[in-house]
Amino acid sequence: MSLAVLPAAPDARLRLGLRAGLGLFILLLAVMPLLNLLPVSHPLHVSDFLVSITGKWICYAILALSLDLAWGYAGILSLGHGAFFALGGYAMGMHLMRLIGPRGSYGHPILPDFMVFLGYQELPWYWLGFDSFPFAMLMVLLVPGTLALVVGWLSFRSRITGVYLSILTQAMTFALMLAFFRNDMGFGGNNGFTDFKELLGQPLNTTAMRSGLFYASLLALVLSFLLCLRITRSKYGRVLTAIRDAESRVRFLGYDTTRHKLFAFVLSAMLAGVAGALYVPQVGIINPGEFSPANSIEAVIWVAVGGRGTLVGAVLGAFTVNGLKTWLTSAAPDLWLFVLGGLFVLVTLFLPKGLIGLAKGRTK
Amino acid sequence: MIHRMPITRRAALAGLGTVLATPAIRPSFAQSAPIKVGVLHSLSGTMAISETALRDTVLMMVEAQNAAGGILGRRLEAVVVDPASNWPLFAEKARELLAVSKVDVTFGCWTSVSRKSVLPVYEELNGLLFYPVQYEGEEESKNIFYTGAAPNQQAIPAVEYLLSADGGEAKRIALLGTDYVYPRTTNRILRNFLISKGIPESDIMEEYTPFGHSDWQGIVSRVKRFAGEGKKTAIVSTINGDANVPFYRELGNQGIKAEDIPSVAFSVGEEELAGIDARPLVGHLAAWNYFMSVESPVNTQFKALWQSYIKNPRRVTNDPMEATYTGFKMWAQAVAKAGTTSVDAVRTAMIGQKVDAPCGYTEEMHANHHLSKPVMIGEIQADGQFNIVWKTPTAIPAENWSPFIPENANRRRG
Amino acid sequence: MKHPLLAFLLLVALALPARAQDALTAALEGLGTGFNQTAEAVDRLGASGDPRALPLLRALTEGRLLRRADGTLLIRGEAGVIEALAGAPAEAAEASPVRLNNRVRVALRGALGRLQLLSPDAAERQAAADAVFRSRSADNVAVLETALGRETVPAIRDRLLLALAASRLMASDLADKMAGIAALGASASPEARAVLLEMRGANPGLAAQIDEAVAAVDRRLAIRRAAETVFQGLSLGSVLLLAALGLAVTFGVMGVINMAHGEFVMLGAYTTFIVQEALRTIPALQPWSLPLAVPIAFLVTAACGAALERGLIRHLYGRPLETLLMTFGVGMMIQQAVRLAFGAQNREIISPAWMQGTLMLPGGVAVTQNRLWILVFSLVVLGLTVAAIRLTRFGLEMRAVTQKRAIAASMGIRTGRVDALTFAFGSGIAGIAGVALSQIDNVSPNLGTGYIIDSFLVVVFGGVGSLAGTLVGAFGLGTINKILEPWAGAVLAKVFVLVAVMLFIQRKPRGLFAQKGRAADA
Amino acid sequence: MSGGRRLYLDGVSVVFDGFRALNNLSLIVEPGELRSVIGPNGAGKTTMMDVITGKTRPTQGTVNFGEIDLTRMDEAGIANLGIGRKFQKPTMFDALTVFENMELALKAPRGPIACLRWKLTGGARAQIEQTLEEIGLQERAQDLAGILSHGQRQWLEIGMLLMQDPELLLVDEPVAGMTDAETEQTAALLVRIAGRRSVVVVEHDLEFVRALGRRVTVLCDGSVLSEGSIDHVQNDPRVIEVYLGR
Repeated sequence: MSLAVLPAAPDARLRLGLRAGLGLFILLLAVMPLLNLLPVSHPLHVSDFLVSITGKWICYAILALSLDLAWGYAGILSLGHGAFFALGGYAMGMHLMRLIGPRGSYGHPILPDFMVFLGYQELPWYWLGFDSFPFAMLMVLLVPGTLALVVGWLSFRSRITGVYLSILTQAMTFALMLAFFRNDMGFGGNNGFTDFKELLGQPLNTTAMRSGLFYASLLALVLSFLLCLRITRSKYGRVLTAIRDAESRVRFLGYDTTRHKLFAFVLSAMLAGVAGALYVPQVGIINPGEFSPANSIEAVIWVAVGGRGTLVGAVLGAFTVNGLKTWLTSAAPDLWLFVLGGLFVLVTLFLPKGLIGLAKGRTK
Repeated sequence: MIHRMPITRRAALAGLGTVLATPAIRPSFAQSAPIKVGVLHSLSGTMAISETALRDTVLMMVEAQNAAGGILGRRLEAVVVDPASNWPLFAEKARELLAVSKVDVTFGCWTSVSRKSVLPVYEELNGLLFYPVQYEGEEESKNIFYTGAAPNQQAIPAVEYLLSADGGEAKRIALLGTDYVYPRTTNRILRNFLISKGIPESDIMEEYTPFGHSDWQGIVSRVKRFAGEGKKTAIVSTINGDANVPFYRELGNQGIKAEDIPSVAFSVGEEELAGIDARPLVGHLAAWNYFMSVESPVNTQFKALWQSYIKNPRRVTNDPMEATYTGFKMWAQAVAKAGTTSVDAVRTAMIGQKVDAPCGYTEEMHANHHLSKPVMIGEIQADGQFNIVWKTPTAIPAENWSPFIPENANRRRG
Repeated sequence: MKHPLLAFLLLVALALPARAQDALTAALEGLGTGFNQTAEAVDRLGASGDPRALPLLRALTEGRLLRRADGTLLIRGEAGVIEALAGAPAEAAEASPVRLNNRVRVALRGALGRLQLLSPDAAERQAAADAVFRSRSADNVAVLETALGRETVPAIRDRLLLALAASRLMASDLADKMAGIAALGASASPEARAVLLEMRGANPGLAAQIDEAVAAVDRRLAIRRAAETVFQGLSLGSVLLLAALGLAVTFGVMGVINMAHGEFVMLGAYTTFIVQEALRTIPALQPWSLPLAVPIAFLVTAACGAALERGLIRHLYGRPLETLLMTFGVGMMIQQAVRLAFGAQNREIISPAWMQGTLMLPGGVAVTQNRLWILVFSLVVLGLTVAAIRLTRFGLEMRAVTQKRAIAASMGIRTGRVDALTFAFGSGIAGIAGVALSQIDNVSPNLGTGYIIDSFLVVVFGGVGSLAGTLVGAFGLGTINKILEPWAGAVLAKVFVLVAVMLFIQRKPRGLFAQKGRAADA
Repeated sequence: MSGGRRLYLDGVSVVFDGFRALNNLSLIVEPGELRSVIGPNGAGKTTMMDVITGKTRPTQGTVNFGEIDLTRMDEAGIANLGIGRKFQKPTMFDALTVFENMELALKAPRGPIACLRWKLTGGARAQIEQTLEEIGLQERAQDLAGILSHGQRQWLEIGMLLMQDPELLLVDEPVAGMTDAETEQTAALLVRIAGRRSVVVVEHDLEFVRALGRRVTVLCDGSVLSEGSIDHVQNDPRVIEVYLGR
């Protein structure tokens, strides 16, 4: 551990505290599927619903992490991360659709149902290969990555920053949403993909499979957390922070900021893609709604609520906001929008550092 | 609402539960616990426009049923959630209703996609869903009862009417729709149907627009041009609720009178017309299985009940509300017959249930989980109501697997 | 050879009512028993050419014609119920209105047309001419010739000539047909074209001439259609302009990202609704509810804007991204509040008569009234905005503050107040936009969400802080969109435009009309 | 760093919408030279630096560093050529510690991957700590740069400049806000640096320039007004006119 990264005292205690908290939290998540196996009558039993919904939140947490990397550290406020998430989801969705095979209600050997009743004769070329799991997984990374590469390169090169970039990325996801709504695109239009049957030879709707996906997501969360940690702790992380605070100055130090930002942006887009890919088999549907700009903004808000620029914060934010949302949409169907909207206002106004900032305030 | 308290607390736990990962809820039903009726309709987002009315309808029915002593001597308790027009959220909320709230039946969904997203959940957890909206068919789940129309109970008769002397003997048809699965499938069915009626491909125009499309200038003038080829032309609209207002405005403003180019719509009911000045639209048509203007004793009751429940004498009823009403009645009868709320028992009891529906006909639930329904064609009146100009003599059974979709020939049954 | 007979009938009708009476009663046979019988009866009434059938037919169109079980027909009027032909007062009991369907309406239009061709009221005659043109039958030729003989108003004459041509085309006499074809071919009306094509099948012998005539019409129509496309583009542009103008102030000038902008537009639309409801009690003011709504909507949304700026946004100056998130939250709340207050259903906004229907511009270019008005309106609003910024004291202070805040402050300008006013001003414009949009879009809680992204793009594309840019941007995008639409389809066209704008912004990050200053560095 | 490259500006003009910030400016800085540039406000001193460092593209004229045409390169490229710049208003990364600021400036591979892989070797640390010593900030190594005083920020930025190990240093008003003592130190430091590297100092403070005691260039209205020793330029009537005339 070098002098440089040895943190100041109060921060250290806090960071250790947070780490411990996070570790404990991950541990608790890890045992949930096991508790789910307990008899329903058992006091420690965790309901299927709770397990499946937590699995979903874990994916959101990964998305939050990826966003935090781009926004919290590199200062790239992307309002289009939902698009990367959705693209990853679609890649996975296409794989799952191919796996349905002849079990569709029309019993067509290859074509998914929606193609059959829309009168497709054969599979569009861009659907080829998705029957292979490795290929699909590759696409989960490549498709969002490539999009991020193109959009990022164009924008960073012409030095589009701040809100301009935000508006641009928002337009990007909006355009994608409109495009994917079109049935002619061959992605199932508004309905998207649903009624998946199996993955890796296992039927999707079994407890085993659900816990499998749950653990896969949890693993992905831990890995992406460690990856982000590795990045932000490295000198590269400090370069990103520097870019966030004074980009032009970094250029005069001889850093090609375009490349650095691009690297972070693409990486973050790929993470988002992974999150989406894990999300789809758990919720059992993917459709253009995922591209809606509001989703992307919400994801940003998770990060803001948790505390941008701190990895733990991103995870915390994702769980808090979504937990709140799930609860309120049932507990106060008419009022939840007020509570959520109010939360966003309060956080941006009074907690610029988010919940983590609150904790920081405590320790000082 | 007090009756929502338990679920509130439980969900609260669920919310906290996941954040603190505390052990979660153990369901603990008292002996004669209430029968739980899930309501899965969007209360916010784009679909709230249509779905909130259905939420209220179910709540109204629950209240009425309780006033009538509930079912099997048990009270009914509505569990309302807001899937917020967000399709994955529909799936999540469905799971919550079934797994956490342990509802005995659910009334919900409007769009096909919302239904398709909850369908796997209901099949997995063996729940019971009543779906009250007309849709494209091509589906049949043992866990869903479809109380809305299948294409042959709405689209095809409507087009037949347009081709008939009364309908103006249309020779060219413009199929306008919102770009999602219901219009796509319906139009595919209609296209094949029209061709079978000897109308050449060249006389069929098909256009799709996104949800909430508000700028119809281009399309309407294209339709005008399409109609300018010297053959009587008619519009068949599968435009989704929200986009209809600007569409009809444009029709009216571009001076397209029903006498020149009649249009028949499948998604425009009293609720939608409540949003516009209907005077320019007089004579345009809509096809449904129920209109508020139907004259039948049951309908009179239904309307009175609704307007008193909603405390607004000017509030309208529409087809999906009627389908909800009918579905609810049937379910209540089936539970009574089965003597239990267990899904499998109720499912079997459902088949063959008959209800005198507000539409003035007796509707029956068939083995394909679809209702037999009458088809009615209504003309828009200046006051936003419909004047029924044509209707089938009897309720006709649903063909949820349309014969006009060739692939259905080699479909694996069951 | 029916025309002489008809002319005769007409004269008789005018001269000897008594004789006609029987003919008329005979014609009424079966009216109201069924749609088909009604339609036939209406045809007979029209053919009779007896003007005394008019009140009855009018009553039928307006749904005031009742039928008693015994078959006697009654007319409900202001005066009360009278017998259809005799005119004697009568009992409305157990009499039900005669119902219409489109078939009957078609017949009605033809019959009314024929009977009104000679009406003293010019408007009626014009409508009649069009109606006869549509219902075109050889029987009309004589009537039309008579009418032409008397007609003095040129516009109506033209229509009569078209109608005559169309009717001639239906005649059996070849010369008549040729004349009809020639006349129609000389016109530039899509209807004429339709008639020609319709007759093509019936007259294989004349196919060549007809095709020629159609081609001629098409040549004239081509230009007109191009013009109409452009208008549609401008109209879409005007909508974008209205939606974006408020942003051009709050975002462009102040550099505040207000995601609740769309909700302000929506509030404006709802204000229109409230004003309209409030005026229901005062029929005299009814048609003015829309103009009245404009200032009120401005004030309402301006107030909301001021509150938002003072209460929340000002605490976040210099942090545009946080402002973005915060206002997004505010937007959510406004939307839900409106949803709870007014319900999720669409609200009905009645368009005043002067905003309905189409207007024929010289050259026969047809434009819809409401969109034309909105186009004009958007330009007026833009003009006023520019004036407010360029010419007023407030505008001066506003520019001063946004350019050099500190110096402005040192010169005794209360910057806080100016900020609030500026933001209120921008929000107010959004409200005005809402009033206009209520005429073409749904008045529902989601109204605003559809416009927010487009608005931001327009502002950025046009060049932040430049109203001229916003103007050009809005109309440019609108027109491009409409030009693409026919061959790309509505959705793809929009997608193309979005992508094009994104690429453009990559090339010129500062937009069409680059600006320097606080906003530009946001 | 023997036989370094010379900085060569010839006929450089920069026009911002109508206003000529630089007007046909020509200037040569020999390897190892220490050159002071003075001139009234708006003379174009900072613009000149912007042109050299690639922040501003000249409207016309050539800017070469040795054989390389700087007008074709971006800031990062130029910086990597070995041209370091200290800004008029000291700018650094307040969210990072002094040490981390220095580490970022330290000459090392600049690519993302390289930075990701980067390990702080003993040598590198030694180098950083030695420089911190030189600029008198070794005590503050672990403090956030944001909390430094103005003078210390000046020093830190000079330190960062040194870490880049540049061949040519462009130093914009280094002693603004410094105490006399600090000013002297700075002068000494710059003199020490010069010889190994070429240094261009832009300054108002004539005393400081005198203390540097090397060749002086006077800019006015975007072009060179006078050049020579401090005494020579101070006696140049045009210079006097420019300075006292206002």
